[in-house]
Amino acid sequence: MSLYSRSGRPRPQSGGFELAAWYYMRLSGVALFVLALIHFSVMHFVFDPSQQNANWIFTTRWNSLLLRSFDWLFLAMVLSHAFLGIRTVTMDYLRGGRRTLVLMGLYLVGIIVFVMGTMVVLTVKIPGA
Amino acid sequence: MDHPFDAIVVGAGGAGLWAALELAREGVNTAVLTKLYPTRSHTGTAQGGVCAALGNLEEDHWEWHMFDTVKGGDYLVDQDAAEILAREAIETVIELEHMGLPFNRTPDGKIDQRRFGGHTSNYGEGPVRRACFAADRTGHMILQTLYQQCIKHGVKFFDEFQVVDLLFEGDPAKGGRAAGVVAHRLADGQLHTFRAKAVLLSTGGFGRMFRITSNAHSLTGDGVALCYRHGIPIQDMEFFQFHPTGIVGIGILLSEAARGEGGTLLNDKGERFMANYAPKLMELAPRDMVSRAMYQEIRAGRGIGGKDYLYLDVRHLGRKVIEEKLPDITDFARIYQGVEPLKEPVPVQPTAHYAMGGIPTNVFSEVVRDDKGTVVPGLFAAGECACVSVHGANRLGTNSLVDLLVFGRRAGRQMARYAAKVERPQPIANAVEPMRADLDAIRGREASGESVAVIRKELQDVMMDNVGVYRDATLLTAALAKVKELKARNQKVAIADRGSVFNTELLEAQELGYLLDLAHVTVAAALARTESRGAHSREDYPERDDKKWLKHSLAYQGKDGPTLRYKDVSITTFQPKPRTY
Amino acid sequence: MDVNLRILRFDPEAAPLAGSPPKPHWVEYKVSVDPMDRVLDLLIKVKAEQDGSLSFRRSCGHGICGSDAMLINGRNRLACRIRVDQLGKKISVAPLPGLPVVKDLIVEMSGFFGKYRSVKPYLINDQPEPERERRQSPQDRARFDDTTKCILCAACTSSCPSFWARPEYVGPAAIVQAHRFIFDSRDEGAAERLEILADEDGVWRCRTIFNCVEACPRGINITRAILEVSSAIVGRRG
Amino acid sequence: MLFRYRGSEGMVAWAFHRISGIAIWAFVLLHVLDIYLAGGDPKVYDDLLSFYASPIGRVLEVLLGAALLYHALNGIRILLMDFWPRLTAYHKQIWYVNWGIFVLAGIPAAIIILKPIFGA
Ligand SMILES: Cc1cc2nc3c(=O)[nH]c(=O)nc-3n(C[C@H](O)[C@H](O)[C@H](O)COP(=O)(O)OP(=O)(O)OC[C@H]3O[C@@H](n4cnc5c(N)ncnc54)[C@H](O)[C@@H]3O)c2cc1C
Ligand code: HEM
Ligand code: SF4
Ligand code: F3S
Ligand code: FES
Repeated sequence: MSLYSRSGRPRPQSGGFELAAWYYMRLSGVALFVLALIHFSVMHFVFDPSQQNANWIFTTRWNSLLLRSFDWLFLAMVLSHAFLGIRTVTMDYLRGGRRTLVLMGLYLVGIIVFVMGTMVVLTVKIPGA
Repeated sequence: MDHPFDAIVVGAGGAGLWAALELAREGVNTAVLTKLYPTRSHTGTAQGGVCAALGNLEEDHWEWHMFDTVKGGDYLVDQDAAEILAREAIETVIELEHMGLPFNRTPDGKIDQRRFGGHTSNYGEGPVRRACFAADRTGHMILQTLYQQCIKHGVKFFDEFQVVDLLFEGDPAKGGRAAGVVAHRLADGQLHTFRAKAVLLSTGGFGRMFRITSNAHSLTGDGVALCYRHGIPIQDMEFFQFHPTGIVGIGILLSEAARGEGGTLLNDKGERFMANYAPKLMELAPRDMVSRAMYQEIRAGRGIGGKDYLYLDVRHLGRKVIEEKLPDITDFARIYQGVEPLKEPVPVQPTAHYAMGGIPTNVFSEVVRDDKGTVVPGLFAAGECACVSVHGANRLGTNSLVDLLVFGRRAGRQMARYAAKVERPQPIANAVEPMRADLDAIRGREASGESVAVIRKELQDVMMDNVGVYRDATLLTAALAKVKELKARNQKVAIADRGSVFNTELLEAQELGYLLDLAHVTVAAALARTESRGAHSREDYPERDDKKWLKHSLAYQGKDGPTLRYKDVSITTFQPKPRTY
Repeated sequence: MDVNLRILRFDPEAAPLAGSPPKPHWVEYKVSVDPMDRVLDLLIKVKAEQDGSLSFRRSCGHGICGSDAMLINGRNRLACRIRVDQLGKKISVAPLPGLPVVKDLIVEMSGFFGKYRSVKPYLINDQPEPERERRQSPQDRARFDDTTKCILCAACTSSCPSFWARPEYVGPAAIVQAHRFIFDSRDEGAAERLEILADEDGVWRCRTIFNCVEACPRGINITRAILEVSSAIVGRRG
Repeated sequence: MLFRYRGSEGMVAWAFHRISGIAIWAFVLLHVLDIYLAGGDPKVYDDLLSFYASPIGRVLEVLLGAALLYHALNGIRILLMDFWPRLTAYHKQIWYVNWGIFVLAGIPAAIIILKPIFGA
């Protein structure tokens, strides 16, 4: 506590990324509203899980490039949205070294998961095809 | 700790902030000390408006404003000062607008103006739109705007520093000059000295010596009492304004703006009783008259239900006007009385509101110490704590804010000029010792003594009951005895808090001491003035007596109570006339 | 009527207990009151009659100065604006959350005012001043009316979970003050202020929780103001 | 403080949004992982799907669906206010409408998903 009041908080640095993140959360939110709900509906009650099997996936669902692209887009959206979201939560509750550590961990996991997901969606060969 | 500065401003209300701003603009090294955070100063509660003869909506001239001020003050106004007030009101209001104050606007984008009590066109013909306003939070916007500008100009604020003593080189009663102040830092209880060439007191009013008051808990007259204790006289203390429309029992103010917008006052029979007292201006007569009329109605048994209050009625103004122009006071009625002003009339009673008296100054806001205008070098006062005498025996609504702006600004400018001329005072040895001893004595006393709260309550009761709207010799004599008794008892006041961090009880004990001194002067001056003028109404002397009493009182601290002297009123343009509206 | 008043008290100068520094603790007071009394009246009463060392800030007594914001029955409010009959017979009073406590109900405010100062809360306009007032239409004036009401009581900022989580967040009060100028047609400093508010601890920290709006004694729609500022930032960047 | 402060609708809405967001995030992580593992081997994948079809799996699915639906609806609520700040005045109303939609859409969906448990 200084004796008399003078300046304010230190001058902020770059607002660019936070702005982009904020905006992106909203845009991806709109996209996800459509994508995630369709995905969930399709997977859980348009087709009941009991009707699905690997064969069904590969023959029906991923047999079309369009559907594959759709799923990949969805994957990218979900992951980016979710990781940006978790980043916010982390930055709220952690600070200092722990914050940096956890954020690094998150980014790493994010990348790994994204690569894994992409490999599945884009590169899995249709058995027997 | 010792802090050298060139200028010090004590109090960050409208007056102090504007002075600080002027000083900062002139590049004078200035500190502002306030016992609150600046935005919590009482200026923020002023609702109705600030008058300036802009003539935005109808013809108006500063001469008319000056006349209203003089007449409103029952001719006890110093007319040279009133002229400055009315003239400079215009430029200060425009300057405030330039600083960003969000005034309400007319359709063509100019500052909007409304009617206010006692402000008339053409020397008393009828109400005029002269009060510039920002909804009903004009004072709030003035305080905020000035604080903002001070931030912009890098003024240094020492928040929550309570000034407890003034420092002088030599005896101020004999020509000594101001040298600084001693302040108690609330956060840790340390005493600091602030040394400077020029010191401004702008500590506001002291309505807290009454039980029912519109004033903040912090308005305890610190600056005024400190001057008095250093041998500087205080002026016109018998004139204390009671505002007609306070919330019953607690005194929170419902602004005159309610009447300015067309609200009416009703008695138990539903009559607009003001027709019998001020047929021309009705509810917009000056406050002293309206308050007296209300007392008379109540005495005649026409209070609501025979009780001691009346109704303020705004229902006919309609929802739009009420919600747009009077939102805050509507809210007050709802919260503090549980009354819905859109549907019911609001119970009101007069409330102690404004001190016309205070530290005598000249028109440059320099403190003067006698009837010849001898200046105390380096000491300045502005705002409610000062008495340039632009309000005389009764202040007109909105004129206090004008006073802050005009004389706060003048104080700042004069201080800058003065500070450029003189050397900074040397540190004064043991400057804080008398105060430290004082505070330690209170803190160290056995807790068996009387508490601050008990003595304060008894003081507020006697002042309210005996020194209120109507006074007479019997009431005042009894009050004088009571105040003396309380002062004696206060010598042994004891507190429970032994700490140094935010020892608010210790500061309240200090403040009680100030109130007692000022009450003493108020009662003594009221007892001496055997006439009725403005806010001072003696039932045993109901007439104004210009032959004997057209003069200001000056009270000096004596051995056992104030010694009274008098000084002439400056009359330049308007000769005293009977005061009717 | 009697009420049970619990106050979270803290004496920084108390003798340390078993070597650990003094801690806040609840103290209960029985006070007899009128249902129309405000909580501030109760505090004053306790100070006058039961314990003179109870410390709290207060000044105007009617909700205009912003001194006595505190946590009353779980919410931030001004003690002078909330009546006993609105709260019931059990009343608990604690200092504003999220700010360092100095003593009893008094919290450290310099950080709060520092943030206020950081948003340049003053009119910026370097054009030569006209002879008379700068004109402004009633519509333009109405644009920022809501945010001119702020009394800097800190009830909002200290009710915000985002602020509790991250005290660096500039907070709703400062954004309200910035809004008051950004949307004033006479002001030319919007770009500077938006720049300041666009950083990590600026407007993006607001998660539309609305505690601030509920707490604001002046009834300001703070969240709206914040989102208007965010929108202005988004709009400005394209 | 989070638990002592008596926030109203807005605070609850936010807390749920955050919790549901984290829950879905956790699920998505597992989900990508399991698909990846299953990707090479149709048999593993079929086992996985049969877990989804089991009673426990179905209950978890309903919870996931609820979280997603809540998060999605509240996300839209936030978006609406972000882009039309004047809607903030109605944030509570929007929140109640959301619950309406949540119930209307959620209950039938839950029934469809859960029905197989009861052998229908
Ligand atoms: C409810 C109400 C409504 C009003 N409405 C109007 C109106 O509409 N129009 C109008 O013209 N007038 C109005 N008035 C009167 C006017 O508001 C006041 O007279 C005026 O604001 C006083 O301003 P000031 O600068 O002298 O002092 P204040 O604003 O009272 O400020 C006093 C300052 O001094 C500081 N201080 C006091 N003692 C010490 C100390 N010992 N050490 C350090 N600092 C100290 C305080 O912290 C504060 O900063 C109203 C008054 C009230 C009570
Ligand atoms: C279905 C449509 C979705 C919409 C409309 C949506 C919308 C939003 C929005 C607008 C935010 C920002 C909230 C804020 O800043 O206050 C947000 C945050 C978040 N979202 Fe989503 N989202 C959706 C789906 C998802 C999914 C599928 C996940 C997880 C995989 C997810 C995880 C998160 C997380 C973790 C946060 C951060 C929460 C917080 O900051 O409190 N969201 N969402
Ligand atoms: S916005 Fe409201 S709650 Fe926040 S500081 Fe201003 S008045 Fe207080
Ligand atoms: S409570 Fe906080 S998160 Fe935003 S809406 Fe208010 S500032
Ligand atoms: S005492 Fe001024 S706001 Fe409560």
